This record gives sequence, C-alpha cells and structure tokens, in this order.
Amino acid sequence: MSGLSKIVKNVASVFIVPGLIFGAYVVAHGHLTPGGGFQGGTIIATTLALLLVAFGEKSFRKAIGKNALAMLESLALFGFIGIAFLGLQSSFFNNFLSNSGSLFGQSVQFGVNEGNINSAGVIPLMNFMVGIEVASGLTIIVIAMYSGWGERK
Amino acid sequence: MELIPFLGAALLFGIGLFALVFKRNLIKIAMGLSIIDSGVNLFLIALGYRSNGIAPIFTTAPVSNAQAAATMVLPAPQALTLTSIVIGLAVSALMLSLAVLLFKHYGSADARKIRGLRE
Amino acid sequence: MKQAIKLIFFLVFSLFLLASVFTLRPFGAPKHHEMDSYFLENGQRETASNNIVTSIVFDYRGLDTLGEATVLFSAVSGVALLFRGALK
Amino acid sequence: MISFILQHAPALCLATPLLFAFLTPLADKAGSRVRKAFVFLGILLTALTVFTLAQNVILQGARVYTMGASSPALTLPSGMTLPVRIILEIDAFSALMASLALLVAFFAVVYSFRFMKGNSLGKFYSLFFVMLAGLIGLVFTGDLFTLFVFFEILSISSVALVAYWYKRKKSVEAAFKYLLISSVASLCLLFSIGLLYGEYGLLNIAALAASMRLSFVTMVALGLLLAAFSMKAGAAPMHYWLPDAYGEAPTPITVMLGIATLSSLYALLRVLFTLFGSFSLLPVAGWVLICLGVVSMFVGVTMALKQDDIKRLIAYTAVSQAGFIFVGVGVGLATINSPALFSAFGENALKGGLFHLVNHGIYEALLFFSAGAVIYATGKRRLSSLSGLARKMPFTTVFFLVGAMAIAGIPPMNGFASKILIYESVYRFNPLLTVLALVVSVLTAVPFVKAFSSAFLGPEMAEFKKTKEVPMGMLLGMAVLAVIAVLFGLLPGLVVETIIAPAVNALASQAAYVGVVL
Repeated sequence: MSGLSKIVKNVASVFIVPGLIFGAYVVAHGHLTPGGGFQGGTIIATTLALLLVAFGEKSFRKAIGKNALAMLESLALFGFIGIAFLGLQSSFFNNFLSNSGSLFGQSVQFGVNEGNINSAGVIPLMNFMVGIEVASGLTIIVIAMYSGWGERK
Repeated sequence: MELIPFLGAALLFGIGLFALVFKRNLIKIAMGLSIIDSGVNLFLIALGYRSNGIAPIFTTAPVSNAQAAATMVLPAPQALTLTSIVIGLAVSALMLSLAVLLFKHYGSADARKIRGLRE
Repeated sequence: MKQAIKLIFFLVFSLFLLASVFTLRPFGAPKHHEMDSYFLENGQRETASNNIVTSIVFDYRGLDTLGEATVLFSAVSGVALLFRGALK
Repeated sequence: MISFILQHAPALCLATPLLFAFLTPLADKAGSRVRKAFVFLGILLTALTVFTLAQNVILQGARVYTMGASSPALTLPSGMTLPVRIILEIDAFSALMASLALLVAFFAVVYSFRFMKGNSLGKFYSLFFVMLAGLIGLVFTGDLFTLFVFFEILSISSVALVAYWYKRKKSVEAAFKYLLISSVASLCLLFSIGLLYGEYGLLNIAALAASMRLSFVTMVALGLLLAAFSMKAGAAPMHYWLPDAYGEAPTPITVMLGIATLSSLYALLRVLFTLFGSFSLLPVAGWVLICLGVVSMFVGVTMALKQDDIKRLIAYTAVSQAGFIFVGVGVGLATINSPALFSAFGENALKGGLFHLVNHGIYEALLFFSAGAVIYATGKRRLSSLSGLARKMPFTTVFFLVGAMAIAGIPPMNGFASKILIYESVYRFNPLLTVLALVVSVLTAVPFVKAFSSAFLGPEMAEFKKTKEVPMGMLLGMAVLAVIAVLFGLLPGLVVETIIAPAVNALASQAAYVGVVL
C-alpha cells in the first residue's frame, strides 16, 4: 500500500496545511466562537486521515510515529486533569485564571462585544489539551482500523 | 406543527430500535444504535430551543444587551449534546471494531451465524 | 412467536415514546429555565468567556467534559487493544 | 495536609484513578516492574482516599462537593435557589458501595499481577483504572447527566476489557453483546434525562427530587430509568449478556464486572428512592422490582444447573442472587409510603437487601477468584474435564468451599445472615415470596455441590500431576475475602448496625439527601 495516485497526493498536500491551520483556529477560538477542543481536534484528525489515505500507511508512519501519538494523547489528558487539579485551592475544576489579570485573565463585562482572545481563564488551556487529545485519539482509531495497531510482521 | 422536532427525535429513536430488534447484520445493528444516538441528540438540542432564538455566544451577537438573556437559546442542552455526541462516537468506534473482529473470526456479519456462546 | 414478541415490545416501546413526546411542553417555549438563565446572565462575567456553551462545557460542567475525554480515551485504548495483533 | 485531603476527598477519589489511568501508558514504557509499582501505588492511594472518605461520611453524615465553585461546600451560587454546577453527593450508601468496590478492586489488582500475562498490560491497567473511576463516579455523583457519563465510562472500559483476549471468538462475541445492551441502556437513560430536563429544567438529582410532580412524562422517564438500570443490573428478561460477559472476561475483570453490576443496582435504587422518593406510585415500582427479582432467581438458578463452564455457572447463580436483592429492596420500596409497615418490616427488608448486596459482592468475588485460580493452574474451565484438585490446591479448595457455602446460604457464612433477614421481613409482607426464595436458596446449593465434587473431589487425573497451588498474590485476595465472609456471618448484628443501617437510613430519607444540597 503506497498510497493513491499522484493527483490525490497533490490535492491532499494542498489541503493539509489549511486544514491543520483551520483546526488550530477552531481550537484556539473555542471561548469566542462556536467550536472548541473537540471540534478543532476532529478537524485536525480528519486532515490527518486524509493524509493517511492519500499517502498510504508507510509514509504516514514515517512522518508521525505511533508511539508519539499515544504519548501525546496521554500527556494531553494529563495536562487536562492537571489544570483541573490546579484549581484545588478553591475546588476541583475551579477556573482560577479567569478575571485574575494574568494569562488569559482579562475580565469581560456582560454584553455583546468583539471578543478578546486573552480571556476566559483555564478554558482556552483546556480546549488546547482536549484538542490535542481528540486529534491524536481519533488518529489512533483511524490508523488502528486502517492497518492494525500491533507490531508489523 | 409545534411538535415536529420532538416527534422527529422519537421517530429516529423508533427507527433505530427497529433496526436493533429486527436486523441481523452487525453493521446494521451498529447503524441502528447510531440512529438512536442521533435521535436522542436531536431531542436534547430541541429541548433547549426558544422560538426565534439565537446562539448563546456573545461575540458580535445581533442583539442588544438587555435582550440577550431572553433571546438566546438555552445553553445547557447544547453542552449536554456535545458530550453525548463524543460518547456516541466512542461507542460506534468500539462497536465497529468488535464487528470487524467478529467478521474475521466467524467469516460472516450475520448475527445468526455468530453463536459461539449458544451451544 | 419470537418475532411477535419482538414486534409487540417494539410497538409498545415506540408508542410510549411518542405519547411522552406529545405530552411534553410545546417546542420552542421552555417552561423552566432558571438554571439556563443563570448561565446566560452570569456566565460571561464569571468565566470571562463569550461562548456560553464553552463556559458550561469547561467550567460549570467540567467534570462531564473530563468524563467525555475519558470515554474517548478508553475507546481509543479499546480499539488499539482489539487491533493489537498484526492484521497482515 | 490531612484536612486538605479530607476537604477535597470526593474529588480526589475520582481524580486519582483517572490520573493513574492517563499515566499508566507512560509508565508502561519504563518496563513491567515500574508499571506494576505504579499501578499498585495508584490502587493503594485510591483505596486510602476512598476508605478515609467513607469512614468520614458514615460517622458524620452526607457530604457534598461542588465542582469548580469557589468553595466545595457552596452548592448554590449567590442569589439562586437551584444548583447550577455539578455536585458530588456522598451519603452512607454511596460510601458503602465505594468501599465495597475498592476492597474488591484492590485484590483484583493484586490478583492480576500474577494472573495476567502478555505485552499489552499497560492498556489493560489503564482501562482498569478508567473502569474504577467510572465506578466511583457512578456512586458519588449527585447529578443525573454526570451519572450518564460515568455509566458510559464504566461500560466502554469494561467492554474493551471483556474483549481483552481478542483472539478468542467468544470473548469478542460477549463484548459485542455487552456493548449493545449497555449502549441501549445508556441511551434510554439519556432520553429520560432529556424528558426530565424538558419538564423541570434541572439536572441535579436533589433539586429534581424537590420539584418532582406526577405527570405522564415523568412516569415515562421513570419507566425508562427502571428499564435502563435493571437491564445493566442483569435482571431476568435481559440477563443473557451477563453470563457471557462474566464467563469470557479475564478473571480480575469478571470480579470488577460483578461490582459494576451491583453499582447499576445502586443507581437504580438511588433513582427510585431519592429521585422519585415522594411519588405515591412507588409501591408499583416496588412490585415491579419484586417480580423482576423472582423471575431472576428462578431463571438464574435453573440455567446454572445445566452449566459445564465453571465461570458461567457462577455467573448464572449471580443472576439468581441479584434476584434476592431485588426482592428485599422491592419489599422495602413497596412499603416506604406507609411508615407503620415500613418500620414493622419494610426497613428490615431493605436492610436485608443491602446487606445481601454487600455479601453478594464479597462472595461472588471470592468464587470468581477461586474459579480463576483453577483456570490459572490447570488451563481448563470445563467441570467435566476437571477432577481431584483438592489435594493439589488445598487453599483454593477451602476458599471455593467458603464461597459456595455463602452463596447457598449455609449458616456460619455471610450469605445466610443476609438471607435470613430477607426471609423474616418478606414473610410478613407476603409469605409466598419467602417460600419461593427458600426454594431457590436450596436449589442454589445443587450446582455448587456438582461443581465442587467434580472439580475438587474425585480421583486425581494423570494430566494434573504437575498442577500446583496458585501463587501467594492470588491467594491473598481470596483469603481476605473468605475471612470477611465468615466474620460477616458470625457477627451479623454488628455489621448491620455499623455499616448497613446508616446506608438504609440514607436511602430511605429523601428529605435528608435533598436538604444537604438545597
């Protein structure tokens, strides 16, 4: 399996960068616009699935290691629950960064506004973690269903 | 007229249940489950709708501040639906993997031929 | 015989669902929305997030989201476990 | 430090297993010794936190924990009369269930260190921790939607674990059935959550219970919840997934599945007693439980009689024992609306039901552990191909005998103590039920006499010449559980007073549960 025809490969390589950027955009603006970690992560995973189908399994695995994906998933989840742990000063899952003035800490008044990306406290961080987790997790599922997850013979 | 979304949700649930009860193909059973899932998601999302409402997002929303809270649709069911969609995805991924493995083991996706446990 | 039982079960169950849906409040006019009004009125100020749904998903109901990420994690582990044998 | 842990214990109980679940794949990279130590640390920490919290709750009453609020005790935001955040609520019944789960899970982990072999154990333990977190979350949550999420976590992780031996046809088939049933159950649960949300605009169990009114939609929601949880608790018409999944899962997972089934029963009771506790129709629901229980008792025991596979035999008797719990609890539920009847015998029936639930969790784990030990030592699971193991495996024989006596309700064991409580109180409700229960109890002994005599007694077979007793790690769990089974049987009064009665009070008084939140 060395991938599909040259046309498909070229089209896929045209799509890959905008796809990843769009996914990252959706993840990063989860607290301002419709979207968030799950949606953006799914977009990234879809782009990676396109890559897998177009270029075939071998070249895909050369570019993105299996272990790296699994590690990334675990670490992202660890980051997610770690952020939740950091709120333990008041309670688990407390949004300790919002309205604090530090990172993502600018406060927002009630009402319609233009949107400020430097707001919402831990929400963008959690979105980021969930985005990585969903992207790597769904890619693992796609690879496992496409060609198995075990050692290759 | 007032009821169409709820009715649609119940009908989707019914269609999915029909597939679960009467279909024998593993893939069709998985599809039935996904249809039930969609029905339940539609039901949840429909519960939060307000007539002529807008999405509960304040970024450049087409509404005045005083009107906002009364015009926006209820946000909680949307959050619940997001959760339930991801769970549905996880269930169908696992179920399809099991179906693939069963097909490999038994050489058939027919539930009547898969009876290793019903000697 | 078995088919008949299945059919009766299916019909009764569907009828119950339909009946419950018919007696539910009308579409588009929620009766009780105290909790949701709280989110709409205070969510933006409390969490500083413009998107109220996101503020519910990650702040007010954060545990659900952790659970949802865990469900995805266990499905991924499960699929990887099931396909751990080399397919070819 | 201690007071900090105690203050945040409900969240920590949930977060610790999740944390270890996420990190086990990383620890796995460092080799099997590191993984074992890491997993042991994880289960130890979780167990300590849960036992500390449980002791605290049983002594000092129900606890709440508001996720993400500025203080965990702040259930209502300022100016609101309704909770908006997720609230964990731990009363004596949840504490009891969580301690039971952790007791069994701890020994299941120790057992699995010797029992499980292979090279994908990192994922196995990671899923094990996810399952444990699902169990704890299911019994701790005070929010309906979180209940659904943890219900799904529990079922998805346990499905993946049932199919762990994916090369066996039967394992995959059992996992598929189990996944189908649990997904249908959880979708019914979700639909009824939607109905209740549409009717009351709330998700918190306590707040919903306070505003519950009688209406058709609420009744349908009650029916769906009853169907969903009794499906997952292995009640009779939908029990067929249970022996398959129990029989085909790796033994440590079978034991955990037993606890998972009991926690679905917990969710059912929580919903019936707490969420719908002010309904005048509860006696009807009680009779439904009694009918499910009687059918389960008979179906389970008759199917057990013709089983040849040792684990399936135990699984079918587990179905029939769950029937006893249903009957005891059903009688309690049927009388809860009339205080005179409830204090006369309903409360005792409820005590008997919950006591039997705990005992069932213990002797079922004991029996599955010893069946797993036989399979581990001989590699065979058919009773017809086993013989004369008593001399080769004396400890396992004794532990199996203790478990079998407990499940059949023979005097010095815990099963007898709880069954006698059920018989006495149910007799005053309806004598016929007691007669039926007695018949089933006697019948339960038959498959175990058969299993015991064919596996452990009889002539020694040549092929078992080299069979040895299983290693210490596997015996340890069985020994502790057997001691507990005997102790609970010898001191039933003390046990009922100290741990069962607070749970019964917590379950029967809806107002107390609601009062902690609102």
